[in-house]
Amino acid sequence: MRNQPPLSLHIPAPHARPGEKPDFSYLTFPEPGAARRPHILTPEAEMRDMPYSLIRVLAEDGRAIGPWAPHVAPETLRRGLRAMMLTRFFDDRMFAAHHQGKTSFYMKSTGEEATAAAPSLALLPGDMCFPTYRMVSFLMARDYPLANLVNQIFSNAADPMRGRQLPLLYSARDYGFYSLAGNVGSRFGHAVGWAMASAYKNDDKIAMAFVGDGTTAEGNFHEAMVFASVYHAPVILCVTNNQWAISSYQGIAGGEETTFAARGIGYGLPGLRVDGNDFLAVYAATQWAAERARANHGATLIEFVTYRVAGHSTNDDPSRYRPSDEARAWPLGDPIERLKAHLIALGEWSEAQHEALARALHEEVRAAAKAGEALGTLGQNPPPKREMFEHVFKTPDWRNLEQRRECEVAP
Amino acid sequence: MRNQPPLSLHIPAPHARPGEKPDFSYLTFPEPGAARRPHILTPEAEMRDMPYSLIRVLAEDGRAIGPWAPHVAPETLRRGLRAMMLTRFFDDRMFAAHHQGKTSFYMKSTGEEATAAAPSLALLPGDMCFPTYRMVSFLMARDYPLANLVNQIFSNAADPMRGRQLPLLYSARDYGFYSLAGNVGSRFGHAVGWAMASAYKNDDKIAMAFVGDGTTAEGNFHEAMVFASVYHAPVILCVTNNQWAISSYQGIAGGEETTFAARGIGYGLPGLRVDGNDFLAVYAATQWAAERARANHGATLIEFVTYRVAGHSTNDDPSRYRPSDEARAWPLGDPIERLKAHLIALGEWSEAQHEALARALHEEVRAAAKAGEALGTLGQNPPPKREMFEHVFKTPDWRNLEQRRECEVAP
Amino acid sequence: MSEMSMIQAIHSALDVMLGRDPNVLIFGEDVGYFGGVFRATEGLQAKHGPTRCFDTPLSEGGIVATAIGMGAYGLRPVVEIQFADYILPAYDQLVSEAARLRYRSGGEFWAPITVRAPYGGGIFGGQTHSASPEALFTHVAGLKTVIPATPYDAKGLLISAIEDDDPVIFLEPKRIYNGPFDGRHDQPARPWTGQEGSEVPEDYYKVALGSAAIRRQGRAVSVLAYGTMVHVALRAAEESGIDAEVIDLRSLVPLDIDTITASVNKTGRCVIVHEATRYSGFGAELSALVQERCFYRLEAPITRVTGWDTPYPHAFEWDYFPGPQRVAEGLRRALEA
Amino acid sequence: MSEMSMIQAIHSALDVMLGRDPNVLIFGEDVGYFGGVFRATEGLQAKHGPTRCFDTPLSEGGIVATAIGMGAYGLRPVVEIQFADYILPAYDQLVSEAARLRYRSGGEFWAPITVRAPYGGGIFGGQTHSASPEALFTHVAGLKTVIPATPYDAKGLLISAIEDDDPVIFLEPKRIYNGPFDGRHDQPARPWTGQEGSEVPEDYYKVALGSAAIRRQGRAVSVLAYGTMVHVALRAAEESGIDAEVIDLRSLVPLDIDTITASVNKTGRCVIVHEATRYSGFGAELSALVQERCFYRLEAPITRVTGWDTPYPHAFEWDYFPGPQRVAEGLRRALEA
Ligand SMILES: Cc1ncc(C[n+]2csc(CCOP(=O)(O)OP(=O)(O)O)c2C)c(N)n1
Ligand SMILES: Cc1ncc(C[n+]2csc(CCOP(=O)(O)OP(=O)(O)O)c2C)c(N)n1
Ligand SMILES: [Mg+2]
Ligand SMILES: [Mg+2]
Repeated sequence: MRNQPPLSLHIPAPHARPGEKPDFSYLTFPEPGAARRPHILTPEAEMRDMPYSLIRVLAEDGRAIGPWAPHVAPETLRRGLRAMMLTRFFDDRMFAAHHQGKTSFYMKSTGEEATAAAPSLALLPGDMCFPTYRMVSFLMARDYPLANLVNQIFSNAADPMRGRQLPLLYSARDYGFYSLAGNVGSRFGHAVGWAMASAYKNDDKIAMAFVGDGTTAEGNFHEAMVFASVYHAPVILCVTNNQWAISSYQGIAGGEETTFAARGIGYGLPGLRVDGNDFLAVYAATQWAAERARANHGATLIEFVTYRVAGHSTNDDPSRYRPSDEARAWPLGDPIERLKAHLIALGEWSEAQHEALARALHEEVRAAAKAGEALGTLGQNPPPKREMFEHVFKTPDWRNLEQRRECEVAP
Repeated sequence: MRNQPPLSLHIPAPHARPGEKPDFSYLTFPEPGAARRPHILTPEAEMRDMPYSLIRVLAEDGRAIGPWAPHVAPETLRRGLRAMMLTRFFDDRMFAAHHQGKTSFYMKSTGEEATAAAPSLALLPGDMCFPTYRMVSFLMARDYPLANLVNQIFSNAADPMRGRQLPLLYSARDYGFYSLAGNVGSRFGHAVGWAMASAYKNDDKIAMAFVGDGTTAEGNFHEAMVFASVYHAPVILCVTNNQWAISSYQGIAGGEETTFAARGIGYGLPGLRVDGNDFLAVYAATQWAAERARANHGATLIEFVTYRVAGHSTNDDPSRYRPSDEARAWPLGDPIERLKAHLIALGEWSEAQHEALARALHEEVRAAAKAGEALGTLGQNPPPKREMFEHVFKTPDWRNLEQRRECEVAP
Repeated sequence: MSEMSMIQAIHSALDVMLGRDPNVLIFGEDVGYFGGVFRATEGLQAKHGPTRCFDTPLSEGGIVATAIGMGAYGLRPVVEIQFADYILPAYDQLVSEAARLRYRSGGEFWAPITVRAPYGGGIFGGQTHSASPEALFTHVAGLKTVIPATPYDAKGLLISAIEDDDPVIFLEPKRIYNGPFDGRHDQPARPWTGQEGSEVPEDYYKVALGSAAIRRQGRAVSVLAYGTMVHVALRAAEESGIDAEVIDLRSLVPLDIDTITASVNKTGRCVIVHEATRYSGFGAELSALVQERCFYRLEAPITRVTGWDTPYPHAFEWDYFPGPQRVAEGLRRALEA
Repeated sequence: MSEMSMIQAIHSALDVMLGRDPNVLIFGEDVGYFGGVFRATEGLQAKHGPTRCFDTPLSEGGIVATAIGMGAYGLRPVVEIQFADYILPAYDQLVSEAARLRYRSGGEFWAPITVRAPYGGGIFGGQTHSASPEALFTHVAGLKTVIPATPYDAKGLLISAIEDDDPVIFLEPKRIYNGPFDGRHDQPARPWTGQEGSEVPEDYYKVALGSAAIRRQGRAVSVLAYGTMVHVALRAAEESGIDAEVIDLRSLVPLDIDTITASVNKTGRCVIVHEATRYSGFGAELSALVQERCFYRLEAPITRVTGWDTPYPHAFEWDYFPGPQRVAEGLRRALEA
């Protein structure tokens, strides 16, 4: 046995680095329509092939095909399209605002808009989403006021987080959008607890939570999976696999060893792998898992396969670690273009309508940004200092009061 | 959709509670010899059935059958038998010593002795085991001095841990036995790091780590699995599923949703499920995974299916939460009896030899306990106070020195 | 009223709250059918039903995360961490999530959770059954930290904690679950029966968070203590004959700063006692606060009597544990100076 | 010798140690190909090879656990936690494992690991990119905690940390990676060029752990500070015209208690400055130690100038951050009293 070569340490490396040709050969995709659709009450043991498949609905020609093609009103599809387009305009504008020093930080979701817009429309009022920082399209699909977003991003006096939170770490309870934080993954288990509470109260609400591919490596991912599995929590747990975690490709998170959807198997949970750039597939998979959850059949793990087109954040330059044309080589296309093509194929949309909508949304974003700027950008017209000492506790304690006085008189 | 019954919270419950008939119908076992044995270099994708099978070698009649039957010298088997028997005598004696106030705490491994004795003999010198607190048979199989164990259990002046550690949380570097601690699971990742270090150094040593069924729910279980998978660490990661975690049955850890071996699938790691009361099966599975690791093919997850015959610890009375005759109903038998029958079937052992060995071991334990008692039991003849202040750091800092003085003059 | 041990009082608080408020539920390792390794939840599952009090996977991070999510939904989860030593896997959840949820969400979400954990030494529990981690929580804005010293307080404070809309770390000095241990380990253990603080109403009542109790009036020196150390301090005062004023802080956050300063301004001397390691322990904050507020009345250095700066050493239990003689020595030092 | 910024000095320390000792290796999130979000490891993978400096899964607990296991094998892992805010998922590993491994195993195993983490505020990083968690480590017996304030010290201390056989938490004040920020946020940022402490040898050298540096001699009041706050304190002394003695602690554990007591015994007054929340912060320990050891020489209450007891509030960066004016105000308070 000692005659074999010595051990060596395997360090995963991506297929292409800057200067090299983008290479997505590691991804093998079944054709749209090919993945089977088990009944929602199917036992997990009969679905262990699903994590290695890929649920796709939208064909090249814009048609929705196969068993996963959902029944969605064209009006809903148009709302989804609008939300994704609005997100993209908004992201661009706010990213630019960062370069102009109007905010401290921003993150775009370019290319991933369907993974949040479709669930937003597939969930019911009262359900709760536990999002990542790349999911503003969820709020866009629910007509959350742009002013709230802008005021938080600019940390001005009208910031609904009262100046305490980073830009883009939103909270919108009434819109079914749970409070974000900068630590990745630590709300995954909250979703399970929230869903368990709904079941405990014999309510009918479900929760849906998201982490990135990178974040699956955190212990709290596992803990949430365990609790969801053991208590049959009515929750949909999602991994948005956008191929990158800052500069680390998904192989560093284990993505070359198996799929992220396959993690479900280890907990006896169904694992669906879904084309995340296919609005209809995302919608259909969400609905499948939601129905299963509402039928008291517990949790589902969904991997949305997508691509992070933008840099990680305003601090990041992805051309330092991946081919600068990698996004263009991404084989699953653009979620906006694909949904647009589908609506046109249905006869429910036209190039002219699309252009008109784009102009309107562009103007909407411009107006919201201007209004926010008028109220104040970072460092101009912040909320009153006293907000620093509120909400540490429900009622300030003597330290909060003393320190507030000390701070207010401070030079 | 809102017309269905409301949600309700599922709380798992075991098949039998005190006063009820033991019920292991939830366990389905293939016959000994039935599980297939893939080649050690088989890709994980071709082994996804293994976690749902059960590797068994020893038949009812004591013969070793099927593809997993290992080639083990009878001498090795006798060493294993001796280690298991010694463990059982030792456990009984130390448990009794606790009742006599000679130590603060003790935990028995009754029924699970094969899961540590067999790996101890299957691993090579230089390999490192990262054990749980129920694995003294690992040390017994390597002739670790009983005096060391006893002196630690009695916390006397000759305690190799110098009075600083609980009884039975041993450390025996030269015997390939890593330092135990009371927190469950937090050394699982150390094993992965240790194994990665071996690979980094182009060494040929591997690591083997254990957690209990209950402990699989900790985040650090997952983190270790992720690192082992991503870096192809030469490590064997084991779950000793003894059906109980203190008073919680394995369903509370997710054991009713799928097998613990199936957790491997989610990381692209082979998952073997093994009869933990079958010394030969444990030995064979360890060897399989060890060869795979040494061949640079990375980690394996092994679930050893066994039963915790004793209470959790000296503080526990299992008849409060499970049928008191549950141990007797356990379908996989007693590892000592089964190995004994095998050796006898081989013509390598006899009842008379067995009895003689039992007498000798009993006496060995008695003598070791007596010698330890003579040196001192808990509170009698402890190590010198200065030991309290050593090894906090490699070199004591001024606080250690000041406080040592303060303590030594203390009233 | 009836006589209760501290563990019975805690059990009673949980029982009362399960009965009063359908949003209260209890979970943790071994707390369900079995009733907890210290029996705090004995019989509660049978009485209130399996969803009101249940076992969890062995995952402290998962337990606290689940509780926070339930709290955000509107429940009032009360979770047990089996030993305070094992709270650290949940530390990130407590610090980064529970403590900040209300603040960061502009008041939209909060975590009205109670995290119970038996803590402290004196039971030969070694390094992993003896921890006193209170200072790790007091440093964190947004967490409350409560430690009772009597059965009466344990019940009243626990009910306050459960009804509190902020996250509360409720540390239970396990050495005094069954009797008021004063550090004289060579003497027979006393039960709570007949001891002060053991008369406990069977029904609902509260002891407010943030008010200390003066357990012994005195003029010579102020002793600040909590948990088991209150009893050790009382014993030290008795044995030394020093007229110490013994203050049981009861809650470290919020802290009853007025009672502390009033006492030290009166006595001019101060001894702080805790089991945790000294360096950066909660005693450091107390010392800093006292000298900031009572500087001109202090006649001697503030003295800390604490665990040593080592891990909790199994065989040296009584050398590590700050017993009445070490506390008395501290009192003498504070007086001699 | 050449001029280096602090991040360059750290980079140089890592480069030197990779070159000298084949048992040194570096890993963490984004530290490999990319070179780290603050560029501390830029080019090291290309220069030393992919197994010497590599990316890890996003799992701080896994990173530290892996490092401990490697340390037990005999390597000297140096790991990066991307922001100190994210060290908490690894907290149990650091406290229950790294800190106690040598002690509990009777010296058989130990964890010679270095955990680097950018820490502190001043960069509009909000609640999750501004943490100053040093007090969470100083309370833990068995951990060392080191914080440099200049490029020269950063390199010398980091090399000492890597060669140290105990686990070291190495907190890097990220606000001064590129220049010695003194809190005047309305003025243009200064680079390290030409500043004291920016002349750094290219090769191997060490600054011993446990020795403080007096950055400014003074007779009126002693200021205890570390990290960014050293520069703020120097500025405050200058602006206020107060003859302050500014002590840069450099390591909190081990602490240079002699330098501290000698200074306070000389000045009779003491101001402690840190960014972390005040309550149970490391300033509390410093305050307690100083009054224990210098009580009879103190002429005024020890003053703490610190972050407020709130989460780090994004929009209020300069109200929260203890700037030179607040420190100067603290100096005046210490003198007036
Ligand atoms: C606990 C924690 N560790 C590290 C970070 C720093 N960080 C922020 S985002 C990120 C990458 C996340 O990648 P992924 O989960 O794939 O999400 P994506 O950004 O691709 O949407 C990292 C490392 C963090 N925010 N929290
Ligand atoms: C982090 C942590 N949480 C809780 C405990 C308390 N505890 C000790 S053993 C145990 C049960 C472990 O069960 P399992 O993993 O199945 O191992 P077994 O005892 O069956 O061998 C528990 C809850 C602990 N030691 N550490
Ligand atoms: Mg990603
Ligand atoms: Mg078990």
